[in-house]
Amino acid sequence: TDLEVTHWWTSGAEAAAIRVISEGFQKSGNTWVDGAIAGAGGVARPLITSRITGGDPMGATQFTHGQAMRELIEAGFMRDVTEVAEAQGWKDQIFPQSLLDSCTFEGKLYCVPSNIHSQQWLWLNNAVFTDNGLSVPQNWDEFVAAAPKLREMDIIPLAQGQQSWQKQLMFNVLMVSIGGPELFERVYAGRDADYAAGSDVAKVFKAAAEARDLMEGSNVQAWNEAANLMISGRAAGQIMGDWVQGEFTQAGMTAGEDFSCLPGLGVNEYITAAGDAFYFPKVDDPEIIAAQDVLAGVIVSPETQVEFTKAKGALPVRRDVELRDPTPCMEKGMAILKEGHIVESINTMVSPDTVGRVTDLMIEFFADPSFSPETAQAEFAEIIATAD
Amino acid sequence: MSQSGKPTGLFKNLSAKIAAVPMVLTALVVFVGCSVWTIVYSFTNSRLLPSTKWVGLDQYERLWGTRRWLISIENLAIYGILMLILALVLGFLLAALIDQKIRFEDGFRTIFLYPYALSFIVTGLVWQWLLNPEFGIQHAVRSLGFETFTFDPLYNTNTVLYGVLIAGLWHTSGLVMCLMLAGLRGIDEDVWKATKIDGIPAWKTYLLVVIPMMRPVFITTLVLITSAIIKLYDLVIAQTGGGPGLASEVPAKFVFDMMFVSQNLAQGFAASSMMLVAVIVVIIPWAYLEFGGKKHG
Amino acid sequence: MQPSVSIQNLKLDFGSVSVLRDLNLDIGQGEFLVLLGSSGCGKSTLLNCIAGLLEPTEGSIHIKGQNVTWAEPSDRGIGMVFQSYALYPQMTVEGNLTFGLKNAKMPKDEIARRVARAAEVLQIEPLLKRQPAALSGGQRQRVAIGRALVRDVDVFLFDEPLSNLDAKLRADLRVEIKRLHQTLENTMIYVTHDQVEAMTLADRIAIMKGGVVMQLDTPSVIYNKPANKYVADFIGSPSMNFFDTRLANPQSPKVVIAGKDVSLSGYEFTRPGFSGDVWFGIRPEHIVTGEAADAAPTQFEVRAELVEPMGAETLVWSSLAGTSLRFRVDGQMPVADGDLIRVGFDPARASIFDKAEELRV
Amino acid sequence: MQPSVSIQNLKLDFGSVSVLRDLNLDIGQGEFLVLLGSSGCGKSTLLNCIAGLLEPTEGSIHIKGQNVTWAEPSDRGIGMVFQSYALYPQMTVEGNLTFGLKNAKMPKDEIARRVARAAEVLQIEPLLKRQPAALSGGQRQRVAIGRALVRDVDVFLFDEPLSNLDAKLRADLRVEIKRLHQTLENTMIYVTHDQVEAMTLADRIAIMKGGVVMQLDTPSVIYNKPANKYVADFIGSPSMNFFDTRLANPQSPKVVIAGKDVSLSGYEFTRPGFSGDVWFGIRPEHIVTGEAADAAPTQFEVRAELVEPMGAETLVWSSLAGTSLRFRVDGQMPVADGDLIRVGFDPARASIFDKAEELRV
Amino acid sequence: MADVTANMQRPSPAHASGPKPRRAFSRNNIVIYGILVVLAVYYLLPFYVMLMTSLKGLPEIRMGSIFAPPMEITFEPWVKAWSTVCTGLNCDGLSRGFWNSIKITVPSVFFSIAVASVNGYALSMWRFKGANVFFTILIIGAFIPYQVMIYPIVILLREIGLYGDLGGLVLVHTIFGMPILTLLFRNYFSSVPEELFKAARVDGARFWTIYLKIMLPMAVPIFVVAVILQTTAIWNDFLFGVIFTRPDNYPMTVQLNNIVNSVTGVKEYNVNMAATLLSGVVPLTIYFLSGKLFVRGIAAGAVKG
Ligand SMILES: Nc1ncnc2c1ncn2[C@@H]1O[C@H](COP(=O)(O)OP(=O)(O)OP(=O)(O)O)[C@@H](O)[C@H]1O
Ligand SMILES: Nc1ncnc2c1ncn2[C@@H]1O[C@H](COP(=O)(O)OP(=O)(O)OP(=O)(O)O)[C@@H](O)[C@H]1O
Ligand SMILES: [Mg+2]
Ligand SMILES: [Mg+2]
Repeated sequence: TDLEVTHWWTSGAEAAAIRVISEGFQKSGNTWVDGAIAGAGGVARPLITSRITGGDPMGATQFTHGQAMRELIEAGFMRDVTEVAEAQGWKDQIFPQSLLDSCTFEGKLYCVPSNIHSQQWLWLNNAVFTDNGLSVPQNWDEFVAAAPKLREMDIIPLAQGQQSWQKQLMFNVLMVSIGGPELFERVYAGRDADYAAGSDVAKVFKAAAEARDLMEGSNVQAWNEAANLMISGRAAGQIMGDWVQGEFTQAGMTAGEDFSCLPGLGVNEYITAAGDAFYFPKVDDPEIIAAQDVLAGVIVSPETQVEFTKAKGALPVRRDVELRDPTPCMEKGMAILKEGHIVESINTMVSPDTVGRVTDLMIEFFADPSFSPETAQAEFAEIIATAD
Repeated sequence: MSQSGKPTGLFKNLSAKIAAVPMVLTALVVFVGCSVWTIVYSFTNSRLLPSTKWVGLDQYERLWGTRRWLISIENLAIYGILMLILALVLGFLLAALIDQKIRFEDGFRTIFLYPYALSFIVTGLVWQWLLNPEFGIQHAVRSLGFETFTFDPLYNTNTVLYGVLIAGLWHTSGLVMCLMLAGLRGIDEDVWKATKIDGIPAWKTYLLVVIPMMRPVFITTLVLITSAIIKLYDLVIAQTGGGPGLASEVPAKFVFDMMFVSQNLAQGFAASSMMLVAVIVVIIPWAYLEFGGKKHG
Repeated sequence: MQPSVSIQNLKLDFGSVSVLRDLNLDIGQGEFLVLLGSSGCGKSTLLNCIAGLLEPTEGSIHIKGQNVTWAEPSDRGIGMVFQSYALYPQMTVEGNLTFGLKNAKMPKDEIARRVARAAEVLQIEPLLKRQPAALSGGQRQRVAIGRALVRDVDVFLFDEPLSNLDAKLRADLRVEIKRLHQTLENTMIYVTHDQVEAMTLADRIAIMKGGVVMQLDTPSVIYNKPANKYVADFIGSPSMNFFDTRLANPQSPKVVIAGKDVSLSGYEFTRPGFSGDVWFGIRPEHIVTGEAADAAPTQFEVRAELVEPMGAETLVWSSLAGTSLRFRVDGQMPVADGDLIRVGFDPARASIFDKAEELRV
Repeated sequence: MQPSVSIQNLKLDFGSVSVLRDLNLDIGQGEFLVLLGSSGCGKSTLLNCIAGLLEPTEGSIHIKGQNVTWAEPSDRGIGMVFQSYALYPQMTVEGNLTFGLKNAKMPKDEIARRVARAAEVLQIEPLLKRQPAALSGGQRQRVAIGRALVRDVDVFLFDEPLSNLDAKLRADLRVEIKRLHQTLENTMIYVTHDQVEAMTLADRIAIMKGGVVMQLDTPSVIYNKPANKYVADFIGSPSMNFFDTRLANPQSPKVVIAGKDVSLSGYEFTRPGFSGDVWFGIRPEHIVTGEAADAAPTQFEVRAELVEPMGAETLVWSSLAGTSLRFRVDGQMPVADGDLIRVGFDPARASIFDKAEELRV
Repeated sequence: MADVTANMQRPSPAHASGPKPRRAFSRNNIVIYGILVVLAVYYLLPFYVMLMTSLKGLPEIRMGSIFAPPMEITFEPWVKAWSTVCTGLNCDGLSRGFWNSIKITVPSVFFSIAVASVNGYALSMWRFKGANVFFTILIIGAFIPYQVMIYPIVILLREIGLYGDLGGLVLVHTIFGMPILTLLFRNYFSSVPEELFKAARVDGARFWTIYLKIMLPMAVPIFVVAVILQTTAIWNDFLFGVIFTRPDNYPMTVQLNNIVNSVTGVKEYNVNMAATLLSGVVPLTIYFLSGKLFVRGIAAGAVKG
């Protein structure tokens, strides 16, 4: 059967990863109809929701987990795959547990997690430091301390793309890493506005203001262009998710030797265990339903997971798979996962609307040096007060 | 010869009415219907899906308390006014130059018109490129030896709109030129002769005689440019993504992001309703004057 | 006296098309010259050359003794009135009149004086504040004339100024222009293809055809002694009746029409002694009927084929010697289709042209 | 006999503007009726109502006894010829002629027969394969007539068919239309604002003004006995001279002009015994000069103020009793501005209208 | 017209005295051509850069200026953009989208113009009561941002069962093309002499006959304008193309977006530029070939109020 799968994995590594799934799926005798659309937020999401609500659903679709899908599930547009999960005993294998939790609605499982991506990393180009007679920083504070020297050498301390999600990512990474996981969860999950306005969070905003200074001169749009600044030595570091590794690898750099990675910015080594997931719209055709079940199985199957995570540079969603040729950074991540140093993703804690408002605030804050951290914090607290 | 009675109102011009059904349906169902639908749902708490949980004016209160929305409106106003003026001026200037019975008229006209054949997405991408300080115009000029030359409008909050404007003008002014050229060619030769005999200099003739005579052309042009300005979205997306900061956000993008990224339909509906109201307030009186009472021919 | 406008060897080509060919024309001070000719004969082109709106290929134009061949239109001391009025539509009448003056930075009171005078002459005082769109055709045309008037020019150029107007208005404005000329005593060059206008307005008429002047003379000479068949045929409505015949000139000149000898003893020959194939032309209005016919030197009997009553007179279409013969009878005279009518004419009033060159003999 | 076209109580408003007001008109079978009136008087509107192109607000239209007020234009048995020709530009002449017939699904051979006949009558056989753009104005107009002709209609409607043509062609086509009418003997309704056309073509003329018919009669009656001052003024070029005077009618009717008593004993009164303020009108062509003036019942001496030579005759503008007086003299008579001329007229040929209602007395 | 210029600039004949006539390169002309050339550079620059970049290899792009012509011309980026560049799993470049775009553009252009021309004709020739109200609504519709309409239209199409169909997309294009095109046709037909319409009615032609036999053949210039405008608009459309179709029908613009926005290591600018140019080939060709007709068509009535 033909199964149309929409996703926004169009870059080289991503495409290679999706090929793993599609090949695994096609082994079952079904056909994978690829519906790739570049650009997650702007283009793919309206398309996917329109298709589903418009009565012309695809067979399966990639989506970030979280509250984004909740309404579609509530409205009965999505199929639950509880049966497949139970039959294949996902509960025991899928790790961490939160992955399944965020797919669960009223006791039923509505999505299949495919991989884990963590965001809280500071990446550093070692050569930039050593060449300038600096030691490679081991945490955020050292990094900040090294910045003035870098500036003298006409090097941008911290690279950063201009896209809005990167600003949001940056801020929330600082929140987890500088403020700590409790703070993060108290603000978003607990929606404690008073706390958000308090002195603990103020530290985070101070750090954000520092980061803002460090990023000055980083005039690129995309995250990988920012990574390129770093690779080429024009910038020293970048705060970005683990997917950025692929860029280093492609540039022929080796983790540990040519570049360093500091999870939790070397301060609070906690990472988000969120990632991508596949959802299955409700359809009538039994053949398609069967194909959906097959795909669900293929995605979490150990064979797929090994190849897939390798291709994508992500962490697997099962505890029982061994990474093949993991980089030191991936091993660090795996270790943190195993320790359970996990924070929930912002997407599962608050609605996309709230995320959007935080994002807008951060866009402004990071773009405008005269935007004081105090004002930003006050506005942030207000958003938290009305968050949902 | 038939001896029929006076046909009743409905059957008069029956074919014409049948033929107009698509138009009537479009006008009523799509433009009116969908607008009303949008307005109605702007009073709800719709998120990803339309819901009927009424919240009164909450969405509007929030909208007008959102800085991004206010910035978007301000940006559109600045961009719109500048675009209107500059597109008309540039389009007219081009048309006037081309109308001087020049050689290679076809060539010049094609050069000025071709950008219109390209999409806003392409326009935005190319100009993003050209205005990129790393390898665009600034880079090229610097490599000629002007080390301090700075031209990076897209990376400066204060100038980013002008960067977008450069691209927008590049795209649209050719069409304006075409319309203006058609208008100029439609002007009675004798009027030109009369001004020559009166000894009026050319610029004065254009300003005081020709332009006032081209009113219908200006109106058509105005409709075309204005409708494009209000919809401004693709260009911004491709060129700046709304940045730096919120410096090049526009209402259409606000609506889109609200509806599909933040998944807050109602907020998007509220924003679009405001745009709609603004359009109607401006357009209806004008459209009534222009198209309402007009006789044939 | 020096001519007001003098045109020498004027040639103008549009690409490969010669529109004016070696044209010479002298127009006296205060003269009213009408350029008459059928459509496309180059009248407007010539006028535009004089105005400086077209540059001639060759030749020169002098106005008041100055060579203005290459001067700017506004520096030539001319004013021009167009068929389409060419008023500035968004300005008031006053604005139209003063636009050129203001542009020339004339003092305000002088402008006001001139406008007042022009408005008075043209009787458009009550219209000064109106826009052209709110004027009738005749009023517009008057404003267009006013625009030339306020500039106090030596030479007025008119390009078919009345042809957009209806017959009645045309007749009225014709008289006004004539009066204007008598008042102002400027030189006027007036293009038309309406011969009534030409005849009534002109001191002299230049009949043009294909870029050359066929005849330049007073209306009466043009009407009574057309220099060639083209002019004879062109002037007069209905046009001249032509008989294809032979001029025998042994001792006393005569032609034969419908078998009858017609003696030309009273005819003023331009080329005495000519003999050969000729066109013998006689105007419909020189054909008389009734008692007058009996008294005429030459008489025929013809059958009325079509009768067109026109009020004051009636036009009768008949034929003679295989040629259609038109003539007029008094409007009160009862004529019906098919009636036999006795007609006569005086050969002295005829116009005769040789067939080879179609020039007057 | 039943009238061919009968219009009863026709009213038509455009919004709040009444263009036709309670109009009644009967047109006989085979009659040539001309609707004459100045611009905007509603002529075209009336014609469009008859054709079915406009729907009247009130009233009815009968053609050949059938009530066609609401019938489709093509079902009325009418053909229409427009001022702008309105030929279908992308079809050949033949296509233009056959378009209506094909629409009516007429058999092919019948179409061919009709086209052949129309082409013959109008002498456009050689043009059949051409496109309208390749025709001259006169030829186009003939094709436009042909389009009505092939449809074999009872009533021909013409809306200023000749006013786009130049004077010469206009005269020729006028004659052709007259001939056509004589051949076909259809009813023809012909709109024009050119009075020469009206006078020469019409069996009867309806003079319209502001949506009502002012007078409906034969050309000769309209010319000689206009029913009211409007008609008198409208017909004739140059128009009638009017004197503002008083008709005294104690025993023998008379008026006073320039101090002289003018006896109206020869005048045919419409309203005998009338007395009061009147307009005394006399046509320029009824004013005689020279010997004839001496013989006329009433004589004056006037000074020529403006002389318009028009070839066959000369128009003289002068004034009498404070009123402008126009008259014609023979083209051969030498008249110059300022000459004193003796004029006379026969009061029997005058037209007199009461000043209150401006109706003929 | 060109001939006139040539003549107006002819130098004066030897025997004519007085001030010299204007020459071919008077100051006036230098200014005119100067401005035109400067502006032409502004308009051509992006095209030039796109073209040059698309002919360079990646290393050269990284090194050199974007304005420098390629040292070594390579057509590889073009080949890659057309046939091998990947979007997701499909590695057949733009070629697939090209045919999809044609499949979308042809019927959409056809239907939108057909409907709009009938509207314009009905509005100008057969004015019925209320027609102008609908027309005014249409014109206002031209100003409504598409985003406002997407959601309700998705619902609308779902209700009539056209969602996801090519038919649905054609319908959407027809609807959104209607305002401007109707305005265009209405203005044009208003300039057709009313007498022609009357003559046809007297000849027994009814609504459709008049439209098909009389008006349509006369409206060629405005049809050219409409076809050009509409082809460009539909070919360049992204939003509707992606929302109202399925992946196997995605137009070229969607693929272009995928190629350009795919984030992989170094951006392949040359391929992106080649893809951009390729996606613009059709509208560009149309403009290059029929620019003259376009201007003429606009002059023929599109701009008459
Ligand atoms: N710009 C031009 N280019 C080429 N030929 C032209 C141009 N202007 C006029 N002509 C030609 O020159 C000839 C004379 O034109 P002109 O306008 O002087 O005629 P006209 O006597 O004024 O006629 P009308 O009575 O119709 O106004 C015509 O044959 C016309 O086609
Ligand atoms: N569609 C219309 N709406 C409103 N008024 C109209 C319309 N058509 C004509 N009129 C008015 O009706 C009056 C009569 O018009 P009509 O065309 O019948 O005049 P006409 O006698 O044919 O004039 P002309 O000699 O100029 O053709 C005019 O005052 C005109 O302004
Ligand atoms: Mg002319
Ligand atoms: Mg009329």
